[in-house]
Amino acid sequence: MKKELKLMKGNEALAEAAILAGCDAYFGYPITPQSEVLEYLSNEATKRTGMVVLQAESEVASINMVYGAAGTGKRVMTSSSSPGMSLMQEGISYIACGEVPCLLVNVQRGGPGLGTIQPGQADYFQAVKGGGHGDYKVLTLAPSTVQEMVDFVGLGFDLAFKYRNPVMILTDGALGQMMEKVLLPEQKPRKTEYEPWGSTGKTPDRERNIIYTLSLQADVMEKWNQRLQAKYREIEANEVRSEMIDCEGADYVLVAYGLVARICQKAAHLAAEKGIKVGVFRPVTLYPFPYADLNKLADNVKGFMSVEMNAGQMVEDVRLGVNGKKPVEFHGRQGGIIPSPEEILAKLEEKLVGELV
Amino acid sequence: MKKELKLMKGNEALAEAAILAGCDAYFGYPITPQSEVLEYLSNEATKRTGMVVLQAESEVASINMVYGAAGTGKRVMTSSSSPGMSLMQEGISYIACGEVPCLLVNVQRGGPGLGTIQPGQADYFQAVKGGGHGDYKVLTLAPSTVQEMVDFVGLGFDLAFKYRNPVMILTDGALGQMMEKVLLPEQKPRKTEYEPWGSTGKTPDRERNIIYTLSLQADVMEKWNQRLQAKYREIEANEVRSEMIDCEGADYVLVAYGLVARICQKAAHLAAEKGIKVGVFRPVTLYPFPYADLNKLADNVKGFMSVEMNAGQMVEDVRLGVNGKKPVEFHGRQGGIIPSPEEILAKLEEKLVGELV
Amino acid sequence: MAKVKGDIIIDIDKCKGCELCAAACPQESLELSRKLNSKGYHYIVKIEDNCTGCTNCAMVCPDGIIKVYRKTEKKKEQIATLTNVTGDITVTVNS
Amino acid sequence: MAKVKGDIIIDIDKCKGCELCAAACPQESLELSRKLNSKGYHYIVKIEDNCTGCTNCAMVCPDGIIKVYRKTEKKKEQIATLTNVTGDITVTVNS
Amino acid sequence: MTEEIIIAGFGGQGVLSMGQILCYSGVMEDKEVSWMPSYGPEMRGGTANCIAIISDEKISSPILTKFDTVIALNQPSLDKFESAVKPGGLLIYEASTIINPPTRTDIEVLPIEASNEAAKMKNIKIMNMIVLGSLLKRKPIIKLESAIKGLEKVLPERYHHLIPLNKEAIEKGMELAEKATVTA
Amino acid sequence: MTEEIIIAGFGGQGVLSMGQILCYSGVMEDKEVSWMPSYGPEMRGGTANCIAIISDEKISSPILTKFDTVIALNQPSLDKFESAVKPGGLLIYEASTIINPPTRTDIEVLPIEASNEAAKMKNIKIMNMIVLGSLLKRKPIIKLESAIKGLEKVLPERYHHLIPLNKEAIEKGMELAEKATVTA
Amino acid sequence: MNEKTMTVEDDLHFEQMIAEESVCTKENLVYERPETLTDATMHYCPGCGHGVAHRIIAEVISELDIQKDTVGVAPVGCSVLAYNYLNIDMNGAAHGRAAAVATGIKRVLPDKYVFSYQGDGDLAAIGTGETIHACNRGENFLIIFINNGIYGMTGGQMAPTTLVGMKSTTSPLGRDVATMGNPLKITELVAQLPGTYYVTRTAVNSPVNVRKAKAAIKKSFEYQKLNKGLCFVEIVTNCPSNWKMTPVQSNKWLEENMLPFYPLGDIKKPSN
Amino acid sequence: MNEKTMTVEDDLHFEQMIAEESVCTKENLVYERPETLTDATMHYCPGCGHGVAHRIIAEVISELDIQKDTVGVAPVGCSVLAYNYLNIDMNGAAHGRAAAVATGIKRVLPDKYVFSYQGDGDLAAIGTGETIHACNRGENFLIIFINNGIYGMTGGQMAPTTLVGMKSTTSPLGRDVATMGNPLKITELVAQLPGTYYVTRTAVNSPVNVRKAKAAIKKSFEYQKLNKGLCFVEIVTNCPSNWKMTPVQSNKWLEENMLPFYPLGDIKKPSN
Ligand SMILES: Cc1ncc(C[n+]2csc(CCOP(=O)(O)OP(=O)(O)O)c2C)c(N)n1
Ligand SMILES: Cc1ncc(C[n+]2csc(CCOP(=O)(O)OP(=O)(O)O)c2C)c(N)n1
Ligand code: SF4
Ligand code: SF4
Ligand code: SF4
Ligand code: SF4
Ligand code: SF4
Ligand code: SF4
Ligand SMILES: [Mg+2]
Ligand SMILES: [Mg+2]
Repeated sequence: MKKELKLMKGNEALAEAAILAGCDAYFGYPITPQSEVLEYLSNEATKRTGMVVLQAESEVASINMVYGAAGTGKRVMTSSSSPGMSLMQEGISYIACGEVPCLLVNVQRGGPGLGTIQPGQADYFQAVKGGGHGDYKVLTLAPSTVQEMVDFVGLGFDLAFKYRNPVMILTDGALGQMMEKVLLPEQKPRKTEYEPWGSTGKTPDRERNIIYTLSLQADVMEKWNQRLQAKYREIEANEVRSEMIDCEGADYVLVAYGLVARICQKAAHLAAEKGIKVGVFRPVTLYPFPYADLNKLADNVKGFMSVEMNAGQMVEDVRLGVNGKKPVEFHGRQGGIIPSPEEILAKLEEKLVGELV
Repeated sequence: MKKELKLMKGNEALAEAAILAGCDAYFGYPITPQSEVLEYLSNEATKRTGMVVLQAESEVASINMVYGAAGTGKRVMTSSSSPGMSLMQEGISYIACGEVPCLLVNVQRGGPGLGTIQPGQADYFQAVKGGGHGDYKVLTLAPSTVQEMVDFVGLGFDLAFKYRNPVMILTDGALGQMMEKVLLPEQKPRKTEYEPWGSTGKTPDRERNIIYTLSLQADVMEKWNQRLQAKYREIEANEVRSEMIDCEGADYVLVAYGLVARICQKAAHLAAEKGIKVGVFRPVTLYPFPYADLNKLADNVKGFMSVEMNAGQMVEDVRLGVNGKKPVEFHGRQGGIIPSPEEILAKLEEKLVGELV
Repeated sequence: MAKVKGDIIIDIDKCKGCELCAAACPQESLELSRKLNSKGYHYIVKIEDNCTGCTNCAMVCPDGIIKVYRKTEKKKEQIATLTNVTGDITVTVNS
Repeated sequence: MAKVKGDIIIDIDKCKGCELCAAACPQESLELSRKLNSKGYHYIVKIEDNCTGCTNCAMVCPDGIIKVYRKTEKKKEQIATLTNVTGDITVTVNS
Repeated sequence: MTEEIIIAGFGGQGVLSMGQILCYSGVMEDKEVSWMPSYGPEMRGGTANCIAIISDEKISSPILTKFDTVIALNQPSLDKFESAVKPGGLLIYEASTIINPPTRTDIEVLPIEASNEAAKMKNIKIMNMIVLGSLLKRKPIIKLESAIKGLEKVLPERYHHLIPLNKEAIEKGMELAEKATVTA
Repeated sequence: MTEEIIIAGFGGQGVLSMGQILCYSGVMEDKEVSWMPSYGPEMRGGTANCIAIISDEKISSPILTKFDTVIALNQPSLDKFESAVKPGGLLIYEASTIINPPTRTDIEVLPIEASNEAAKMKNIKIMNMIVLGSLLKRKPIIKLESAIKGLEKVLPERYHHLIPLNKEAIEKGMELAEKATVTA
Repeated sequence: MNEKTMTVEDDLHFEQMIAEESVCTKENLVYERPETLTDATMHYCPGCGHGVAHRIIAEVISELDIQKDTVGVAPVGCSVLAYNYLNIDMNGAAHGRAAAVATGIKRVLPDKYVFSYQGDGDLAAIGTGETIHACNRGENFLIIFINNGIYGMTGGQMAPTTLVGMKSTTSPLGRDVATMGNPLKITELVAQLPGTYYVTRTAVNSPVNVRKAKAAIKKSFEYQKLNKGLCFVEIVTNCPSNWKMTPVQSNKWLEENMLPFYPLGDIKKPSN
Repeated sequence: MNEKTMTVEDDLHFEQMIAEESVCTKENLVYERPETLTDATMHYCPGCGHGVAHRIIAEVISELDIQKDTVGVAPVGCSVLAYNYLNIDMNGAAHGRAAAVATGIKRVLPDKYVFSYQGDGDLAAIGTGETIHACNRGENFLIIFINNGIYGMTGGQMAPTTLVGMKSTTSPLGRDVATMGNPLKITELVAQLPGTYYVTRTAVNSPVNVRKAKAAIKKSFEYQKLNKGLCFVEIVTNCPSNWKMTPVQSNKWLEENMLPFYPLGDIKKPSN
């Protein structure tokens, strides 16, 4: 089968990628701006691969269906947008604790509350610090192109199974709605073999498999946590991904994830036209966050500005990475507004370039 | 009426304080280790002040009942523990966005997942960074004595109404279950006057009052966010509270909140016996976090160790405060285990004292 | 032509041209105009003078933009008979 | 005393002394012992030899710790009459 | 070559599909493309716009505030985006319905009476294709054949019998563009 | 004065209320007090313990690992907490049921046959009060009257007729403590 | 009325014309938009039943003169902006939680009239728990349930109430009972609960049905005053946009397809 | 059996004694703990019905020999540790979500036997939405609903099923209909839904009821094999600890108070 080049909407491309990744089941609930995922799958998936597609009665139900289905060792996913994702927080904490691999997609919109349906990035904290209770981590991928909306589905499932951990694609409404060229991967077969840990029916050759998250004994629960933490250290050692664009020789670095990183690139071009050397640092994995790369970068630049579609969230991680070596500024837009390249440059000049000369 | 001295369990003291604060309504759902709040109120409240006490069908329902009732301008509260709090995240985002003052109590237990019912502090991120979607802040108070479990109820309601913002008391199962002496405040009357913004029925003399969180227009939603952010700046300017114990002249500072801060004090006494000068820095408000105080303190000490009943959450805020000036170490226990004074001292010696001499 | 008993006023600028009123009108008095209002909708116009003021149209109008009027006609009662009138006369009915 | 037809075995160390078995036993065969087991519970003992093996006790035991046995007695049929025996004899019944 | 275009108008005028056709056509010619709609409540009956970028290089920001070409199909869109044309850029507007024409003089302004022309062709829906034709005349970003192929992708199968009519419309647009008085 | 005590035993032995009585009594005498139960699943039938601190100063940590006094009412508790007695501290244990006595020699060890004594007094429930009496004899942290008042607080109203019996038990405990062979 | 009668086409000056002649005089006014509706143009699609539902609620509030004592709860759904149209105090609940929000309000303001207004996705999918339990507790407020068999706001996904075989963006081949289950008659369910006092199903597709729906709402407020418990008024409506029909077609389709499955009338009548 | 018959008091050597004589021989064994129960001692309070319920589930699984094809879902409630006692693959759902978890499992493993085991707080309070919708979709699994009228695990708070007047830690004066509503008969509700195939109420307070409950569970698994849709078996049980009674008293109280309100028997019988 040859790979196919298509022009697709981000949401639909992501849904198509799920089918091609051999995803076994999707459970979700409509919410703008990501309903196309559920709709596309409702149209396409079952007839093509037999994939299960179920519109649940709520996001709370969706995430718990995911917990059940993924607990059998199948490739299972859900998607939602900000308010819906908030409703999933208890479930995500369970999934992480139970070490159930699965793929979660948050097509963020402007918040808080019901907010707007336009794009946002204000669920960063929720995704990477843990909106649910307890110490757990969700491996978080931030695509910045429609192509990555596709690629990160396959990657996401692979990482999820590698670490038996939930993986989240943290994207936004603009990426979900925009169209770009994508090269689709080949169709992967659906899973036929059981995972050794999956809850699928106890056969005589093995002990029973239980997916659970409780311990009555605090010391047992602490050991459990230590096991999780050890896994997280491993993820932090192996899976940090970031992209540096023109950071070599740059005086200033814009830090941004997802779509905003591309807008920052444009801003950097505009800056270059003005003779200001600006690089762009794009964390691709938000957890694990590329602290070390930023820290190293801090030795060679004059300052950083984190640009986000929120009131200042990732900037804290940037500061933790830079650890006081250089100033870290912030520019953000909220409520569904996307910053423009011109505006980013202006803010950079105002906050850093102006300050530091 | 004279103030009364009692020996009370933390949870019951908090419930009693709610009655005495003239709280108008409590909506909640049982969960260990905080069910005593609902139980105490079910026994005492209605007959004494006519306060509404309702066991809801779930935490999702509880928080939305709070939203409705508090949206009328009454003094309203709920309480829960970790998993239940996760289920409230969507509602809390709405409440913060709709600027509905109310009091939330999280008696944390060991997580993640169903976890244990023993005490924990692993919902720090959820509380102060925002477990729900969007940019919002919940003013977060961390009591460390049963007396503060009482005092922060009144304070919490006052702050909630001052800023029209949700306030959370972030405590843990141990504080909820332990008994100490408390001085109870006098009975405050229930509210009889309407707030000018409360949704209570439109009278001819005013425009209708609407509690809502939506804007179809991104620019309107951005202004809304800016208004919220301005309020948060004000809270950050006015409401930072912290306690420093023996930090004057200390070489090392233990940073801890809630009960753990008291254990750290004991550890500091043990250290003093060994000739190590250790102070304790206790953030009382977790949001707003006392960054500036820590930053100043960093000039005079050799290093910090954050001690938490989690895998490392508040330590990030400590690092943000210290901003690279001095090393910041971490010691944590998870899953419901409480660190002991001896262990804390040992870790301090291992991680800082040993390293830095 | 039947005696006119009712009338309606439509706030045409708010009309969305859904035609539910027209479908509900027993007198078939209403129809879409060919013109657009400022919102870009074809709006409803009365094309017949046979409105009875039954309020059906207003009942179903989702945008609540129809006012209905109805003349409560006094019942006619014969109070005198006038015959063989050949010249101009004035008759005044008291009350 | 009736003919013994059934019997039970209780895993007394797992017994929690709830007495539901005793309450369910139609023969009133069961009672709490005065001793404690290793878990600190008074456990159930059989005090009568009249068990019919009806399984009632096992049915209601929440801890599933009762085994029940029942002798399926062969129906007795008269196959011969032996009278006036004065000395020792041996009678063998085939099958 | 990089061409950054915004197309704006009423919901029903086909602004979104115009952008999509451009992008599909770009794909046919192996170019990099990006199509970014404004989405949200305004789509319900109100105004809509999309940004289409066609380029030989990788596209960074799909969100822009300045454009090589602005296509405005109604008055509010013209009012909103006239200032967004880069100096020296192109502004096309639907001249049969827009009453207040643009005033900038540092750009190329192309008025196209596309609605009138579409009415003449007895299908108001093809108005957008006329405008597209005008654009392609002025800026041959993509070839006509590619545009037709792009159209095939955007039009649902059941409307494919309308392709000849659409082609005609594009050609009509090209014709109009030639004749139009371009102010600059 | 600061007295740090842990009381441990089976769920039904009244270890939690013993600690509470101590604390209530402390309040009566205007002392600082802290009572911290172990809570959780072990409470259902299993073992339980509580830490009671009575002090003239403000109490920092209510959680401790070393104690001035350990009271162990069953074997597992003794096994678990023997090592938690501070050197020179006091260890009281229920000697009628505990078969393996403590072995430490750097502390004061007080075996009390409280269960047997309670059985003699025909109310096994007052076993804990006998032990309390022994403690108070050995360490008069609080006065007997205060303890009685504390008891009044802990006992639900409907059991107040049992107070004289409880008082008797405390006194019996004091008597036993006097007679007991203390090893140190 | 003669040929000069104003038609809406000759815009302008009609006030004067009315004054001059015709039946359009104040005393002849028999129907007018209620004051409890604001002047804002509703954002609903042309012909959408939400508008009628809003209007009759406003009429009832005006007629009972209870504006100052009424608090409404808007859902998340197409009617999310109900608070822009009803000139009363309102709360905008999170999706599905209107019954919980209304419970909160009513419990602290027991003397006020409280109602929630909810779509079928809101009430019968994500809000099932809150709905059932508010009904079961017999909360003393009114639930107005707008059943259009679809998720309107999000663009036409299947709702719990979508009819068998009915197409939606998430049931592209029509609702399939085997995988999606039957349409949920939640109104019949809540009628089973002793906490509900008056449960009825109405529609707003015809003048007579509009009048009945309004009467049901009015009765419900009257029962609320008497503390009778929960009243539940379902209104079967159309969604021309997502049903992909003209408004007139949609009302016909409603009559022919929705009403046979969701028959109109009282499901639980008050005992007295 | 003679005087030497072993009683459990004379511990030791009984194996031999059995071997020597008595009816306690392999061939006479008529009842034994099923293999599908693990050896772990259940953490339930003495006399708690959960134990019996577990046991009969295990018996059915053993008898049908479907251990290798069965996946169970444990709730959050006293039976949260069910996976420690049932020797089968299981998932521990979040509180109230067992029906959603079971849906997820069954949808991806349609050929397996799936069941959820849920308390009344879990199923009928926080899990109402998931319960109703799984039933409405006619998910092809079994829900076993343990109704003990109380929140056992958290220490005796009022449940949706708590009887009127029944005391709990959150209804200290007894359940008050005016503020807390009536006990919720969710079993009768789900029986109304076309998606449920077999809905029945059983109890485990007496040997005969235990046998009936077991038969209902067995039938349900058989129906599941035939893809009949959702089977729902309520088991009315006791909670001696929180009812503050001895186990024997609690079963009597159950008989006299619970069963009149929650009558036993089939509520929805399969058509064939
Ligand atoms: C938690 C959450 N999930 C999903 C949504 C998206 N959403 C908004 S309205 C709606 C459903 C609307 O359908 P319905 O309740 O039937 O109302 P209608 O628009 O048909 O009147 C959904 C799923 C949301 N806003 N919040
Ligand atoms: C989200 C959440 N809320 C609350 C709890 C606390 N909780 C645990 S079990 C339970 C109820 C148990 O009652 P029931 O379902 O009737 O089961 P039972 O113990 O009676 O068998 C509750 C409220 C929880 N674990 N998670
Ligand atoms: S009032 Fe009646 S008759 Fe007159 S236009 Fe309206 S529906 Fe027709
Ligand atoms: S019903 Fe109302 S909105 Fe619809 S066409 Fe008639 S007047 Fe216009
Ligand atoms: S088997 Fe029957 S008769 Fe024998 S002890 Fe058990 S209940 Fe009693
Ligand atoms: S029913 Fe079982 S646990 Fe209960 S007393 Fe009898 S044997 Fe023991
Ligand atoms: S989408 Fe449907 S329900 Fe929503 S406003 Fe339009 S017609 Fe009404
Ligand atoms: S608390 Fe009740 S339900 Fe739970 S184990 Fe004990 S008796 Fe059973
Ligand atoms: Mg709907
Ligand atoms: Mg229960």
